[in-house]
Amino acid sequence: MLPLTVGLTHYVVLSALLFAIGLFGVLSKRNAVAVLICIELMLNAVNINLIAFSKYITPTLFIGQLFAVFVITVAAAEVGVGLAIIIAIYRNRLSVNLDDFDWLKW
Amino acid sequence: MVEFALYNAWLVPLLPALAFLAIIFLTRPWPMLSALVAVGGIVASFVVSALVAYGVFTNPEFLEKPLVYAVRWFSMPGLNVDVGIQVDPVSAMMIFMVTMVASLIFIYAIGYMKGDPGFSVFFSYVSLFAASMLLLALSSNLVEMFVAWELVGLCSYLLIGFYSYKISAREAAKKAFITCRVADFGLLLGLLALQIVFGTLNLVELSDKVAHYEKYTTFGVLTLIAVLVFIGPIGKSGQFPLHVWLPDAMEGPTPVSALIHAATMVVAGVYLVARTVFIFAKVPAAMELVAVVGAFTALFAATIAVTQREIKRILAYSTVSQIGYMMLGLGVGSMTAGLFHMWTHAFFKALMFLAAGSVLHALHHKADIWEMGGLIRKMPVTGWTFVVGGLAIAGIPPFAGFWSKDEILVAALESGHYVLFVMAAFTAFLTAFYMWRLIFLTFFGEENPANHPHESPPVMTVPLVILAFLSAVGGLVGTPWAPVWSQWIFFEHPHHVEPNYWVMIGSVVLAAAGIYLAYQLYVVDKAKVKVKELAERYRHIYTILYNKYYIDEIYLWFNHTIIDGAAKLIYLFDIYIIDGVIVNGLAYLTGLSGESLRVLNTGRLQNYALVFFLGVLALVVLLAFTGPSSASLTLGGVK
Amino acid sequence: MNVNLSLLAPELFISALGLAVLILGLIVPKDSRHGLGWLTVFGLLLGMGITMAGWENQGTLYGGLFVVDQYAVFFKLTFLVAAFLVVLGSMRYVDMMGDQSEYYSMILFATLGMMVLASAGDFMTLYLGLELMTIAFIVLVCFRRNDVKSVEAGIKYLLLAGVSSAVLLYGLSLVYGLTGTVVIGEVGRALTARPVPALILGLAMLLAGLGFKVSAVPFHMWTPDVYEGAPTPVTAFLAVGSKAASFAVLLRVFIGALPAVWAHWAMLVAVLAAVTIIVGNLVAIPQTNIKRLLAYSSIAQAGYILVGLITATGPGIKAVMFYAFLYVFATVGAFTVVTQYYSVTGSDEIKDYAGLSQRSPLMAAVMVICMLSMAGIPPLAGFVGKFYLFKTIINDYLWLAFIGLIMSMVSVYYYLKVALVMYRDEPADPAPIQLSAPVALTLLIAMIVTIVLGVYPGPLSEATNVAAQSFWR
Amino acid sequence: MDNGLWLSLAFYLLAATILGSAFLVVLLRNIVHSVLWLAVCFVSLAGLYLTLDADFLAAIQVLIYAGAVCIMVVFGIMLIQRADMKQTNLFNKQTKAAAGVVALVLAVTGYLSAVTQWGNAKTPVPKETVGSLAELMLTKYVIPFEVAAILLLVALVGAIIIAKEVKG
Amino acid sequence: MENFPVLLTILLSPVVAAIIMAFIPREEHLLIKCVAATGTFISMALSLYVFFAYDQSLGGLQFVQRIPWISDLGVTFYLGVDGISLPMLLLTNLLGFSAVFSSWNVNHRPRDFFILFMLLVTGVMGTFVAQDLFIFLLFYEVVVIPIYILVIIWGSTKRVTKEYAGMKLTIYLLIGSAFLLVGVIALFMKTTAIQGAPDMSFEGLARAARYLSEFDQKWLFALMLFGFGSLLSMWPFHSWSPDGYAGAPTAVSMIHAGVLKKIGGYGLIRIALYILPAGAKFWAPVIAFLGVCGVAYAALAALAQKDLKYIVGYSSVSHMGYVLLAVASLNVIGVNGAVANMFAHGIMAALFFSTIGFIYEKTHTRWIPDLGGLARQVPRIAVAFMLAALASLGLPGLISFVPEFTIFIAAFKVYGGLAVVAIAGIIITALYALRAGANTLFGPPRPEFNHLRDIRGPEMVPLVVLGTVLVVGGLFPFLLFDVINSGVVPLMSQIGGALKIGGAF
Repeated sequence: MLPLTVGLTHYVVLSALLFAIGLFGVLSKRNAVAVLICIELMLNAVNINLIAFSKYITPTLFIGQLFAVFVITVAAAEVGVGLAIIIAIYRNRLSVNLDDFDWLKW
Repeated sequence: MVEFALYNAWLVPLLPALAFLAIIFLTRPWPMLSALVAVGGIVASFVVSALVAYGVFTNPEFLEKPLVYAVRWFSMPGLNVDVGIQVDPVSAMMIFMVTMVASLIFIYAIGYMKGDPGFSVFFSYVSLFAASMLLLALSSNLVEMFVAWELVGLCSYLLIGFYSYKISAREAAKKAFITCRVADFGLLLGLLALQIVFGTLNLVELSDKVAHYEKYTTFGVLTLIAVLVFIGPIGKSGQFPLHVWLPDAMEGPTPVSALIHAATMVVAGVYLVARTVFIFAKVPAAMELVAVVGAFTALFAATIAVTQREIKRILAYSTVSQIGYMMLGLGVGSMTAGLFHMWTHAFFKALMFLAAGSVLHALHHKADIWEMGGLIRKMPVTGWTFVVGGLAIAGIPPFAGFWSKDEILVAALESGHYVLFVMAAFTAFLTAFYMWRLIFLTFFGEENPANHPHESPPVMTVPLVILAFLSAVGGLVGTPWAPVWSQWIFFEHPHHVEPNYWVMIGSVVLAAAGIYLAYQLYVVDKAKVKVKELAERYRHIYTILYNKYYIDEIYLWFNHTIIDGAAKLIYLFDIYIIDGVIVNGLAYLTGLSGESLRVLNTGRLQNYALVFFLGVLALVVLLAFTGPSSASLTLGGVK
Repeated sequence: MNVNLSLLAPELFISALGLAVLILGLIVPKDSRHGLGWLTVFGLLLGMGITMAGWENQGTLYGGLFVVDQYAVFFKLTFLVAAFLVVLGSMRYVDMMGDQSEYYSMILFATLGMMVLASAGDFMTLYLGLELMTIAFIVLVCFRRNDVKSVEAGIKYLLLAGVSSAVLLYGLSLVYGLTGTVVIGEVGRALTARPVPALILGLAMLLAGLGFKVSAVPFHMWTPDVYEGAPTPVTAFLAVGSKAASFAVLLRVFIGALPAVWAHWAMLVAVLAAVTIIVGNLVAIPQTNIKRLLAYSSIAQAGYILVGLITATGPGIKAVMFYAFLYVFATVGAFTVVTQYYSVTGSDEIKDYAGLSQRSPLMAAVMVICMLSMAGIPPLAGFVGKFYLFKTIINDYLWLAFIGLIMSMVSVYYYLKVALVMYRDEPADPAPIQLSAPVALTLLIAMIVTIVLGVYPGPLSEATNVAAQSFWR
Repeated sequence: MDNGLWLSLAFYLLAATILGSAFLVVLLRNIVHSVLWLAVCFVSLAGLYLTLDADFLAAIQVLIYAGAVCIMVVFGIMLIQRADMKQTNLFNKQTKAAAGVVALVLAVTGYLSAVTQWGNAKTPVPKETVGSLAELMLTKYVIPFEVAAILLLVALVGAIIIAKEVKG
Repeated sequence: MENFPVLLTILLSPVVAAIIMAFIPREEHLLIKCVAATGTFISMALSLYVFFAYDQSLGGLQFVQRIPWISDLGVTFYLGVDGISLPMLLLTNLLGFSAVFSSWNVNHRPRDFFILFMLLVTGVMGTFVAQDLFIFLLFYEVVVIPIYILVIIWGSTKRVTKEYAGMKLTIYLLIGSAFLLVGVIALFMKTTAIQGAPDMSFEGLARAARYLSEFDQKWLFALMLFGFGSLLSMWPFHSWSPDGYAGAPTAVSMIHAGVLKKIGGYGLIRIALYILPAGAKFWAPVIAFLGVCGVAYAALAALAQKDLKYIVGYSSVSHMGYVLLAVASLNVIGVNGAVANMFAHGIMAALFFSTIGFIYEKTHTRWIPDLGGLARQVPRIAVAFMLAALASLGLPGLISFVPEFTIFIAAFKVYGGLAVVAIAGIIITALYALRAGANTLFGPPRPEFNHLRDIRGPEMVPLVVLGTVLVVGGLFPFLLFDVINSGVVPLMSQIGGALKIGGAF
């Protein structure tokens, strides 16, 4: 099979790439909201994995897809709570810059 | 009665011990009562001792087989230690002598210590002292003897330091104890070796086993044991080089000096050697050692005594010298002679100490003989009794010292120790000289107008008189013509000495010469010009002698520089290296690593995420590159 | 499909209780919301009863998706006890904070999440249980939303938990991809001893994701910050409940699903445990804030519990359960003291604990005893727990036993520094601290259980033995 | 094969879009722009799901992610960023270190995923995805489903509690 | 009386006292002290009863109590006394009772003080009556924490702060016990593997440990040696000891130096030697060497001290060197001597610390250059001090002579020259003990101490109790040795095969 022909490996590698991009965002962005959405990118990378495995490994069982549904649900809930916290912290600190949030340390 | 005493000889040490307890716990607030208890205790003990002595010396069976009764003190497999009483002529003689002298001293002390705030305590201490000494004399077991030996040391410590508020007394007491400790270290090693080699420390069993020591050990080991055992007496009996404590021990009250120096503690060493003579007898080298140490000490101490100025100090060096004589007697193979000298010495030395005490009492503790003079006019009893003592120690017949000294000299000569004989003879001359120097300076010549002496009360003088009597006649039990002493006190077989007239005459001549010389220098020459001239001419020798060969200084230097220096060094090592560097260092490192790791928690959550993924990477790498095999090799892990 | 719902009774009860508390909060007037705390307390007691009643009632639901074995039941009991003690000891604190109904329902839902976790038989249930617990905790952590520290802790926890969930999920997805199943038991059967590369990755990610939850070094960095910032009762519950639940699932996953590659991860866990023990204890030494100190100490405790995982055997599981259980009492006891003291003085600084022994001997005693139990000083429970833990690894990982036990003695150093302040120093304000009955009760329970478990651990040991054996049934 | 070719083409196209938009999400300095590109990314992900025969998932992706989540995020941003939006999404100080770590993580994950011999069932996915999922959710996976429901409730209540204005 | 749980009563009596005290108002100082005294008195009286009721001809464990405790660890709550533990139990209670009276003048938070002290006493007792290793361990460290708190509140700061001293004491001993614990766990696992079933009792462990490989015996013994050794202040792991004692309040110093330390020696004999004889044989020369080092080193270090408590602190290190040397001789006489010496040193050190405590309480100094001539002003203190000092230097007639004598016999036989160094320690000991006594008690009295009140009333109790034991034990050593011997002989005969060292001489 030509490597160009798309197979499971392609999806898995794509997932890894997306995961890495999301991770880079998480590690390097100052804005809390940006970090939050980068986490969403990482979760989506996982979803690619899950759905790809669902198709290639257990096509008839839908486990992966179901898993992905739950992941999306949880992710949405997390974003909701996350934004609420960001709003709360903004209210306290007038900033969403994560570098400022180091009162708790050592 | 006699039978009862023989079989209950344990009463002898017990009675003074009870007196001690009674005084400490009951009668301490009432001084006179305490004194009565103490005197009562020791006199009762004397009565029992006398009965025991009577029983022993009327029954020759005791020569063959000592009477021993013992109880178990403690035991375990391989180690049985009894405490018991061994009654035989030697111990009977000893307890008789000790109780007799001690009784007199106790009575004397009533007068001497009058008004002292520690009166009761003093009597309790001396009672304990007497008890310990008597236990030592009667011990049937070397451990028991060692116990008594140390208790005697303790009492001497307490009594020397009796005036504990005086720094000199405090230091002297400490010095006495520690010097003896050094010696006891040797003795203890010897006892341990005996126990290990022969499996017993009971005197009777031990003497049987040592007789056939080849079955148990080698000659070399036995020699070593004998030498070790002898180290104890060197210390306790003030032999060179551990004699240093003895002169300092004069810090105690004078009756104590008498008790320590005359009858009891110092002769304990002689007694111990006599008790273990069966070991020494097997080891000629050890015997030689005893003899040489004795002779050397005798001469050595006598030379020091010549230059001393304090009355009790001269007596102290004289004691050292006289005990050297006893050791010489034992060392040349005559237990009879050694113990005989111990016996006579007890009387005349106790006499002299008590008399000296009487003098000091009268002069309010002014001790320098050069500041005395002519005391005999004001204190006739004290003076004349002292003269009797002087004659006895100088060896003028028929006083006690003559007979015993003569016997030692003869024994040395007969056994072929010519050098030692000469040394002993010269010592006899010196003894006569320095003792009469003391007598002349103190009691004769011109009175010192600064002094206002008065005779002591009868409670003090009566014991002096009794002791003077004993010093005069005490030697008659062992004259060459009627050798009662040597029939009873001997090792293996009676040591019968043929009267050696040359030695007798020689020693009398030497003694007379010494007295004459002293007379010339200190009485005839009123201004003491010659003495000063001599001292000036032989300045160096005089200084060395006056400073007691600087031995004290050497010890002091050793103690303060070497021992304390090492102590300081070790202490510094302990707090700076062991504790500082290692213990606190480790603790500091722990804290430091905590501090430094703590800084990693910067408070920035993205740092945390970064560390998180570094962790993930580390896990992956560990997993990928450490399979089960390699991991288990490196960290000892997976089965 | 025939479903034995009685197996689900505890979960159903707790969710009902949570909903009831939530709804009652809307009905009940503000002043009497205090009663919700009591409702929660008694509800939790009842929940414990229900759970206990199911001790013998074992089984699985939905083809292994939901496992109710004694292992799970034991852990559920542990969570319920923890929740019970936390609520009992913090009612006054919660009244000060306000929003009682939301608070208690969050606690209950977090407990529910833990219970689901303990029973999770597949990755999806596991994930949802975990997230339920996590999100409830996130809310709880920033419950004091006008307190900067609380909210900061909240955002840290949220974002880092999100990242760790992503990593965990990634790992789960890889395992799923390799085995074609998400049911733990089936995964265990499907895997072979030779790991393919993706399994190594998955293994590492699972360990990291769950390591985050149990706060194993180096995935622990959030712990001190969040513990410090969160409301103290929440910290307590986070430290015991969340950690215990995560351990429950860690064991389930690693021993249930990954025994085939045990040889690969055992060493990893050992190293992780060692590093966790060392770092946790060392960094605790210089701490000056009591909550932070306890946070680092709880990190170290996680290291100790990890020791039980290494051998993947019954005794190891038993040791983990035993330790998790006793750890609940020690930790809740200590944190209840902190809570109570904060309500009185408004400070969490160790230096402000001066003279506590005179102001309230009970609080000081409980603090010392609980801390020393964590340090593993006999005759307190922690010692027995450590004994069980290290006995499993002593033959093969002697070095770890040395590290663990020596560091536990080092830990005494910082615990005693707290004792020093409490006992030696004179209080700034000598007025005695009045303890309300529930708080006193909590403290007494914590203290007595900690001592009794140390002196007479027999019954608990039996129970955990049984529970550990049920793991493979 | 024909179908496969199209699929491949679609995959590469979508993958390029996904990665490109994800990059932009991370790299852009304006947070609003980032969110917009995020939406693009999510939509293309939905497309990718279609290539994986997951039509229901694709729908959800669009609805929840591209729709709800993105809108929510924008609302959130609007609530907190009232001033200029230009420099709202900057990099922090550890960017270089982060890049290094990410590169390593990517290398490790990518490499380990790529070299793995993944299975391939070669069975077509049944068409009836929605129905199958629905049935699974309400039967076998009812517990996670219910838990998810409670989770959403918790998130809801929590978000309200947290975001609620503090009185006084 | 047959089935009356004597040991349990002894053990619980102080605990009950502590609980009672917890409910007494904190101002009722006298009542609190009386309760403490009663609690310890009951224990002391009962342990005296046990001591004399113990049937020596029967030997072995008596007054046994066994309750199954933890089945999967093979733990039984197993109490009992034999000839080795009995003296230690008695010692603990004698000291506990005396220490209450040494602390009679504690008026700063006395309730806390005595509660902690009761716990301390209980913990120490427990280690001596436990016949199960696990139960032993439970008691082993009970004591650590009360001690720490006692030190930091009621201690005194001199060269080092009391906080430092307390912490060092605690952490040092705990780290030692960590090694011990590793050894115990490993031993447990290995013996369980051998027997097939867990058994934590000393006998059970010893039975199974016979089949351990020599290597296992060696390293397990090494761990135990370190653990027990550091508790026994074995050189060079001793540095906690002087500082700790110096910082601690009187009662703690008494108990710590008097009995707590002895747990180390007791454990070494009753556990390490009993269970791992082959290991003991391997390490014996090392133990002997360290013991001798300790004797000489600490004696010299004591000589350099000017603080009374430091002198006694170093002195106790030195004395424990003798115990180590005795244990290392691995024969009946040595072990007898070791146990007896622990007893003797316990009494003597406690009396020493008690006396120093009184001196400090009255003069507010322990610095020798600031003291002097006290014998005139406070004669009873002087008597107590001298008794302790003389016992310390091993004066015959006091309790410590015979133990030292037996130790010397055993050690001299086995180690020859090495033992001579240790025996030479008696000289240095005499030097520092007498120097301390002379410089404190004798010499010119200082006017500033003229007003001092001598000890009287309750303060006399330590002197009377401990002094009596000191003298009676010295005069009648068989009282002590017969009991000890009845425990040592069976122990040594059980491990005799493993030791294969020539029997009695």
